[in-house]
Amino acid sequence: MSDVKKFLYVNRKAPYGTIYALESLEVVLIGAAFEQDVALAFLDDGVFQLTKSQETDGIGVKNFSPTFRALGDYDVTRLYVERESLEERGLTEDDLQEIMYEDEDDDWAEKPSIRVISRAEMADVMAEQDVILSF
Amino acid sequence: MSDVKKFLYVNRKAPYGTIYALESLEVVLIGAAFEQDVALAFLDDGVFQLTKSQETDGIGVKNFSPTFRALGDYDVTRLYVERESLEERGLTEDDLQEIMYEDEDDDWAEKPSIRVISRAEMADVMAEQDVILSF
Amino acid sequence: MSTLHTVNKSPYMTQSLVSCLNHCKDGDAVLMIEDGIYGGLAGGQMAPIVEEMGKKVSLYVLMPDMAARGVDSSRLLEGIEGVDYTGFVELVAKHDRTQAWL
Amino acid sequence: MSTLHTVNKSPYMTQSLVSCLNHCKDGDAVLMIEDGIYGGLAGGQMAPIVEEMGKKVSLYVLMPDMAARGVDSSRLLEGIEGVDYTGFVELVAKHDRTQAWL
Amino acid sequence: MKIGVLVSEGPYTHQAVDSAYNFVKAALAAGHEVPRVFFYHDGVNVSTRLSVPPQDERNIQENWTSLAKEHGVDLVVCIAAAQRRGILDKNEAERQGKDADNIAEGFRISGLGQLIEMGIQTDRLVTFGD
Amino acid sequence: MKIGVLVSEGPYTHQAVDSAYNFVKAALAAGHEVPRVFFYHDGVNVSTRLSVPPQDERNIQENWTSLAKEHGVDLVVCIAAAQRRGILDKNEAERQGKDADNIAEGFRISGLGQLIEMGIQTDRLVTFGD
Repeated sequence: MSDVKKFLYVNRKAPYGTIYALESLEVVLIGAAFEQDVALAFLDDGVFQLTKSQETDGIGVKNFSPTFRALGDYDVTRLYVERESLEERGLTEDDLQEIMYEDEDDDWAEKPSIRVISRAEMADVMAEQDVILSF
Repeated sequence: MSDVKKFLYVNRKAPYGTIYALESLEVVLIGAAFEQDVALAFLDDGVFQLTKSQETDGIGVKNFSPTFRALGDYDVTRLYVERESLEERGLTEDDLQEIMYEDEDDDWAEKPSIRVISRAEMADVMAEQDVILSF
Repeated sequence: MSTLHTVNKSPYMTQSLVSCLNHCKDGDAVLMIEDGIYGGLAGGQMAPIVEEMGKKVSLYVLMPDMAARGVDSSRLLEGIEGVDYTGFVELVAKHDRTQAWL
Repeated sequence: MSTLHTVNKSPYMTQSLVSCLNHCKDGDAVLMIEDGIYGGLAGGQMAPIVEEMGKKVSLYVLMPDMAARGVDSSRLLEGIEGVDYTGFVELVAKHDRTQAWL
Repeated sequence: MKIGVLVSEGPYTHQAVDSAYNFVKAALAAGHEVPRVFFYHDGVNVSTRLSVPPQDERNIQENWTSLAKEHGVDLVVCIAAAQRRGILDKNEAERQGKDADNIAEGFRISGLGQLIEMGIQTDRLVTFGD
Repeated sequence: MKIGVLVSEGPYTHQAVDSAYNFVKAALAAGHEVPRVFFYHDGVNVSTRLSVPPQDERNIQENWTSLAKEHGVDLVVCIAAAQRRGILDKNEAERQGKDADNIAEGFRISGLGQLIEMGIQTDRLVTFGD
């Protein structure tokens, strides 16, 4: 369809220190209803948003990390994570929570939403978008 | 006097991009009435606050840099500027505006308020304060 | 197809400019605005990095933001072009998308 | 006479932690809070820098902020001590002044 | 060309909203359309009519209100972000049981869908934030 | 020991005000005095009573108001910073010719002198900001 645009949500900030990560996710959830071609990018400190075992009771702030696991239900199935950003921070994919979606084109097979890609590939992803929203 | 405290206002941010530089100066002006021992520190991007020839008409924001030259009238006469912060940014003392005060203990001789000091000296200045306000 | 990237933070304080330059494609443009204009300063510690990383892109700086901060255009790295807000709008129109490195 | 320095920004994004460590005196303490806790991560690119620069000071990290961000204490650089808010208050009381590196 | 603008930081605190204002004026002067400016995060605080800046400073809210009036720019304030930060219009104040509202003329409160719609319907989206 | 606290960032947007709240509770629990918390820069926005956070999130303003009530902490909002950002009490609203005010119970608007005074009269000053 000609009026489907490619939207990329770029997340470069850590969670909780500022509200950008949470309010970015709120846009993604609302935006999902518009049936555009949606993907999320996590680079720089944005990769920290996806870490496992976040436990926010001690700071009195809502833990929004489980919401990422619901994205598949909204047909948001591509979460690009930059490998170099992980490595620079001493993280591996194992430090990230598992986020799955059911692929309707493949007999609803469960597949991982997180796709770890290189910095060069991230630049390619960015360069093919129509709209880039940065948080 | 025993109830005179040493106050240091630490400025590490550039002017205009955010309001911290301006609102820091507002605290300094009000604080001057309290007859404490006051000094200002400029390091990191804070050194950009003191550059000459700021001209803000093109961005529609008030130019507050002339206010620094009024500090002497409020008995605020020590503006410590970190040499390494200047050098890292390709600046020298000549790039900063001239800020003078009249020394009442020296027959009202005009003297420069800006004192360019080394990083190690800046650390010494910080370590001898009672109250440090960071902007 | 190309992108206009905007950077509004000083490279002496944050990683935004370096991260931006790390993700530029040939033919992209980078416009430094607000505190980002310090990325255009010749003679500073970041200058060689910006110069080297910026080789494949066109570098611009917003002149009203430079003037506000007392940075004369004679202090700019060679090859950086100054634009006003009208030039900013032209850059937005000329490139296919705009990406802000906040 | 000593200072408690607080750092609340990630050293992977800003210069705050490095600038703080550059201005510490022997016997000072540095407490990493909020996004600053990432400064305590072992294995990251900043780890050797923090380890080397932090030799003359005591390094602390606020555990509730670590937990919020999913960072287990086993991931911390050796020699960094975890504290809770009560420990934060004790550090404030113990040192003669507090300086925030914003 | 249709250009949409997103403002993500609050007035006076950050230059983003001033940059956005100068950009929008230049875009309109160059003959482009700016159908909508969307205010998100602390950007919603631009819309309070209770702001009283010093006499010798610009009045950010009034500048935007005038721009909306003269050029028909749709100034949309995100409802979710606004509620968190205490920005309400009359309807919202009543609905939430609050005894006052504070939104200025020329701004309207609506959902995040208006941001997505702006992305779909414009040729370019330019973000001013921190 | 007397500990003064300075809050420099706005609610929800930045964790600073949450950190300050947790710190003050811990300081009081440890037997210290926290005579005053001073709100400056966007910190003044903590004091609006018009905020309506989502049901499953903390209510930052109400938490501070309760703390002030229970422990007698003096919550001071900087008048100059508040005016720029649209935070007014009844008196200020009348004086400025505004048709509404928005400050919450437990907060009072006053001058920057109260920050300096806090620095003079307390043994430690702890800043939470950005």
